[in-house]
Amino acid sequence: MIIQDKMIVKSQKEIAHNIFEMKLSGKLVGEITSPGQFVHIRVNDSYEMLLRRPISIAALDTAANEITILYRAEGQGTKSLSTKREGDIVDVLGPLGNGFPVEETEAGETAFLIGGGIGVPPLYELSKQLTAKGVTCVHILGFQSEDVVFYKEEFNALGETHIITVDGTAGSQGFVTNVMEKLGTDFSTYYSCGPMPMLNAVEKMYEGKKGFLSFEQRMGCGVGACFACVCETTEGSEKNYIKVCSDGPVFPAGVVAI
Amino acid sequence: MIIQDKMIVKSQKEIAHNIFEMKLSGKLVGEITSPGQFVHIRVNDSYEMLLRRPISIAALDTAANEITILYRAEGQGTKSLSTKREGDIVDVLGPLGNGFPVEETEAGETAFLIGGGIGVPPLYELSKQLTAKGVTCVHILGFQSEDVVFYKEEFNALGETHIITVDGTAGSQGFVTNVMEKLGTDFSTYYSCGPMPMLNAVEKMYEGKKGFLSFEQRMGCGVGACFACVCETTEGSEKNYIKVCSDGPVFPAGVVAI
Amino acid sequence: MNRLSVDLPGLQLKNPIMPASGCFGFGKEYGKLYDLSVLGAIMIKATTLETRLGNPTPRVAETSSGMLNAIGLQNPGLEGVMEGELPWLEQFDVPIIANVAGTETADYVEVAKEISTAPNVHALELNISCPNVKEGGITFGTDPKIAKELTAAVKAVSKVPVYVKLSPNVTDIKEIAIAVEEGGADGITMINTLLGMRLDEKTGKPIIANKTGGLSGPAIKPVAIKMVHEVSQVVNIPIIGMGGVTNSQDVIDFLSAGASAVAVGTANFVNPFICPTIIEELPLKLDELGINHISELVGRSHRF
Amino acid sequence: MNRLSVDLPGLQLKNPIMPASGCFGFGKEYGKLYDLSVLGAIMIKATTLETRLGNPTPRVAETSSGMLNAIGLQNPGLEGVMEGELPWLEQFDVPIIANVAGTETADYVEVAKEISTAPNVHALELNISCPNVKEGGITFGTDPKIAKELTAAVKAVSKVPVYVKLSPNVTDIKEIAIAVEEGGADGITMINTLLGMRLDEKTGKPIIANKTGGLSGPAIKPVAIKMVHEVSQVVNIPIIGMGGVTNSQDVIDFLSAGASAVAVGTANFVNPFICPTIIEELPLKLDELGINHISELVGRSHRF
Ligand SMILES: Cc1cc2nc3c(=O)[nH]c(=O)nc-3n(C[C@H](O)[C@H](O)[C@H](O)COP(=O)(O)OP(=O)(O)OC[C@H]3O[C@@H](n4cnc5c(N)ncnc54)[C@H](O)[C@@H]3O)c2cc1C
Ligand SMILES: Cc1cc2nc3c(=O)[nH]c(=O)nc-3n(C[C@H](O)[C@H](O)[C@H](O)COP(=O)(O)OP(=O)(O)OC[C@H]3O[C@@H](n4cnc5c(N)ncnc54)[C@H](O)[C@@H]3O)c2cc1C
Ligand SMILES: Cc1cc2nc3c(=O)[nH]c(=O)nc-3n(C[C@H](O)[C@H](O)[C@H](O)COP(=O)(O)O)c2cc1C
Ligand SMILES: Cc1cc2nc3c(=O)[nH]c(=O)nc-3n(C[C@H](O)[C@H](O)[C@H](O)COP(=O)(O)O)c2cc1C
Ligand code: FES
Ligand code: FES
Repeated sequence: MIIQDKMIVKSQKEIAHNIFEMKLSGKLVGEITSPGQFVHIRVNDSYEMLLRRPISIAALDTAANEITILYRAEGQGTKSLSTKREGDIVDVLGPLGNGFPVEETEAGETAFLIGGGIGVPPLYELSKQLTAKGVTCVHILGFQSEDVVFYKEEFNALGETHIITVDGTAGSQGFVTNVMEKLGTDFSTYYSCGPMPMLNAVEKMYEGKKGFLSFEQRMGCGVGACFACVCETTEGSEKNYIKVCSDGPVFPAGVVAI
Repeated sequence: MIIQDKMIVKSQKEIAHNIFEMKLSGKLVGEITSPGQFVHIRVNDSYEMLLRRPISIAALDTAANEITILYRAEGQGTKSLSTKREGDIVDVLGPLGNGFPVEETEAGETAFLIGGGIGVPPLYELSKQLTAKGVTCVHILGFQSEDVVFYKEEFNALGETHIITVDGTAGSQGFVTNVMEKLGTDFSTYYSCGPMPMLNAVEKMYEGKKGFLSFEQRMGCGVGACFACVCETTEGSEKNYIKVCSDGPVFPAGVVAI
Repeated sequence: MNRLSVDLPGLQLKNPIMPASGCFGFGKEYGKLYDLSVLGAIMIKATTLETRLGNPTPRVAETSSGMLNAIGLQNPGLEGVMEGELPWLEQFDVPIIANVAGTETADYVEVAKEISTAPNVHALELNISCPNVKEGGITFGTDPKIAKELTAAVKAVSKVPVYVKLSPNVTDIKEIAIAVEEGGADGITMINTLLGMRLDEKTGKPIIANKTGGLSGPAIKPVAIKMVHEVSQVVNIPIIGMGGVTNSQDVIDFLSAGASAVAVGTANFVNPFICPTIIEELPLKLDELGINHISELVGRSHRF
Repeated sequence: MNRLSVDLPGLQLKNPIMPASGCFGFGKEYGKLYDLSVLGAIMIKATTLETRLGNPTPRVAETSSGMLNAIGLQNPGLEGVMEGELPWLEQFDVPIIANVAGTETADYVEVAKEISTAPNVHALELNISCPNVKEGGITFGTDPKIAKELTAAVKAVSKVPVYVKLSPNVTDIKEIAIAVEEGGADGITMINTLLGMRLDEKTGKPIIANKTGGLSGPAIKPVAIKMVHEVSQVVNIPIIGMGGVTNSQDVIDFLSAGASAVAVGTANFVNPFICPTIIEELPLKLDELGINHISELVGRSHRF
């Protein structure tokens, strides 16, 4: 169930240039059903910034009643969020949307997880859940440059991890597609989250494979009521428009027109 | 000179119901020239509350480089100000306006200081400076009720102090004018700050005496540029309108039409 | 006695609070969060004759204390609403106000005629003020003569009272209000959004794909209050006020300005529980003001 | 090369930043805080033929990300400004734009004729959009025909270029803009304030003594940007944009929308050093955007 929770900041730290890791605790944690779901955050109490910010759940620790979010402090709102300190209260709406289907990959099978930039976070919880169930995860993570690479160790600990940067300052130089070309298509399922051009390239390159993509869109309500966050669907799909917030953000490959 | 200072909160405490005492430190302190001047405060960084709040300087400690302000957390802005904690930074413009003329009372003479509610604060620094110079100060301070009485001890330490409350829960029951009637007019100068009806009554009762009144008005700029804070003058005055922020807030009795 | 009850043409409201059109879909999403029967009424998303896909994305952008939207009246069309949305809402004890939009008079008339027959639709809200569609919409709301004619045409076919939703993007809103009253409107709802634009900091291009959007939220409240204040003094039909309501004090302000009930739009996105929260707080506000019944507040900004 | 210089009719500006009329008095107060010669220009407070005392107080009220004002054109009158204010400003190397107001055409003409002879007045700003006076002011700004005639009448007597200040409180601002261009305006300044109202929470009465006031500040920026965007595409005269500018990014936005220079109003009250601060920041903004000269930004929201 979606709830509006006053969550407590357990920790906040800058883990890469302008990239923050924040741990939040509250009863919302108990409502999360799948990796790739997101939360909708009020960055402060002022009405100056009226809209909530959608941020993916990057890790879930049910025992500790905690979630981790990883975000880039770029605009006004995320910058304000980055000033929160341990013990502060944050107004969080969630969990929202439908995440990545873990059940689509069987134990013993291999899954490719492809993330770009600030699309990487939801793949972490996904990988945790897949590997826990016995799936072999291969991570292909693209970043701009070394200073914004994050969670390299964490992904490494879960499985084979390829880092690639646009400027070559970390891992190999290029785009995730360069790594994908090299690794071939010997896997059962792929899961991806990142900027639209990346999702586009991934979907093309893996045509015919089973895959799931997570999309971004500017949001109003976050719950499906305002029609702000729609994506066009491909021809032949039964609906013309789907909502990223409540129908997504994860859709099977081929559904969204990109 | 007027400066815009990032002052540091040295302390903040609630000294009566919704009445806060805040000490601020910064180079603005060195610019203050007279008691009754005020500062113009941005209550937080958000543009949601755009306008600064005018608050009187209640006490000045040049040695410690500190000022004290006393304010009622009533509306949105002052409530936000009351959430500041030691070490926080506050954007303060000041010192503004022309304060009470200490030089208008000679050593050995007696001054009556009449304050009402949240008009009491500037009288404290005034009394400190008058008594320091050898003036005998008599304080007549009116409040609504006991829970909002503040600085009783502090005024007591400087001179004779009469507290009077509307509901009689502290001091005697009634209005400052009841005390004034009893005390007679055996003084050289009076100084007053409080709500308009009180200033009106004080001015009437002390007609013919030398007196100085401090006025309030809603403000924009605080520096004399926007014409928001004008008061009408009495007939025969050379200007038709005067500005509370830059011509005042203190005017000699008889200048402002009340 | 219910201190919050309000009687308006076609609408016996338990309380004066209702979600504004377009900010609450057709109720399903918020219906998962709380019991919709607590609401005074629900203004559903604009309904047009045919299915509308709306504008390309991005459709929203944030501004200081406000937001821009250019949804473009996306909705499943008259049939979709009659069959897929309204029946579901019947389970709740809450009157529905159906927001009707179109590109020409005939569309409006057809939608109004049909949708006013739905058992839970107690009133229509004629949307002559949508700034986000190329044709129709706002053009009907800026010319008093056209506004009056459209109102009369819809009134002639509607089985329920007709409220007309006014645009603030006009030189003199009083003129339009008087015109729709003359056209037979049973009430007025106001204000729809102001036209605005936000540019991308890097490219300098409009963020919203439609370029301009409708500005809503606390930023526009002073404009809305001013307009409700003036319109309520020149018409004899009730007003449902809106524009930037985020808390119970804002509701008091709109009633004081002259509205008889109040709609909450953008604030639902900030706090999905805002409507029930306000409804709970209102009696406390009345106590504070020493007032028995909420109707005593209506128009106190200009009465006596 | 000065990366910030802007050439407009009558105005050779070192940079495109100037305080907006009414938010900077006649410069004396802010002149104590910094050297006024750093400014691109100064728009002085509205000048009328006779001394005006303005409206009763309260004259200002705060709103979400904005403020309302109803000063009512308080000013020392033409003679007072010519003798008491303008000469003092001559010590600074900064062109003055004189804001001219009146209740009838004859007033405007008389003030314009006189004040345009002052050596440091390089342009007039015809205020046909003041919402806070009963007569004149805004009525001139809502009717294209009257706006055009007034512009022509003032143009005929002015010794310096004439800019006309437009009101946003109209159905179609393009129409007014085109009319004043036809009337001979050398430029347009926009926007003046939106009409708004705030009520006292306890009494329900308007806080501002004049009841309504003009809304300014960040809240209105999206409305201003939208209007500059549309007007700049239908006229061939330059625009000085304003409405909610609080930082250098806002300046970039107004230029992108189509303004050639930008005025800063309410933000002076928030931060008295805002104009020099923005002027210092602009070159850094240009670097960030990889742009040589600020004029390259003008109208990029709708160019190519
Ligand atoms: C389902 C989903 C999951 C996301 N997960 C993450 C995550 O885990 N980590 C992360 O850093 N970012 C994530 N994003 C992107 C994140 O929402 C935006 O970066 C953020 O909203 C920008 O806010 P701001 O205050 O920095 O920018 P501002 O420019 O101040 O934002 C203004 C408005 O635009 C919206 N907006 C601006 N950029 C975007 C964007 N790229 N996507 C959606 N809305 C935007 C904001 O939400 C806000 O409403 C996610 C987005 C979506 C839709
Ligand atoms: C020269 C001067 C000195 C003052 N000294 C003190 C003091 O020492 N202690 C103290 O508690 N108060 C003082 N006040 C009053 C104080 O400025 C207001 O109580 C305060 O601004 C209210 O702000 P708010 O955020 O609580 O209310 P809000 O209602 O949120 O304020 C909204 C706007 O209205 C203005 N406003 C509201 N009430 C008043 C008022 N009574 N006077 C002026 N502006 C108002 C605010 O400044 C703000 O711009 C002084 C006022 C003036 C003019
Ligand atoms: C996302 C969004 C969609 C809207 N859709 C409609 C609509 O379909 N029909 C309509 O009459 N008004 C629509 N509106 C306008 C609102 O009903 C309301 O008039 C306006 O937003 C002002 O109120 P607010 O400030 O409380 O949001 C919409 C507003 C928003 C923010
Ligand atoms: C207190 C105040 C007084 C103003 N006086 C005038 C005036 O005399 N003449 C005028 O043309 N505009 C006047 N304006 C309007 C401003 O010049 C400007 O157009 C408007 O405030 C929008 O800009 P801003 O949001 O930056 O303040 C005034 C605005 C304020 C806030
Ligand atoms: S954000 Fe409102 S429908 Fe998705
Ligand atoms: S507050 Fe601006 S002149 Fe006094």
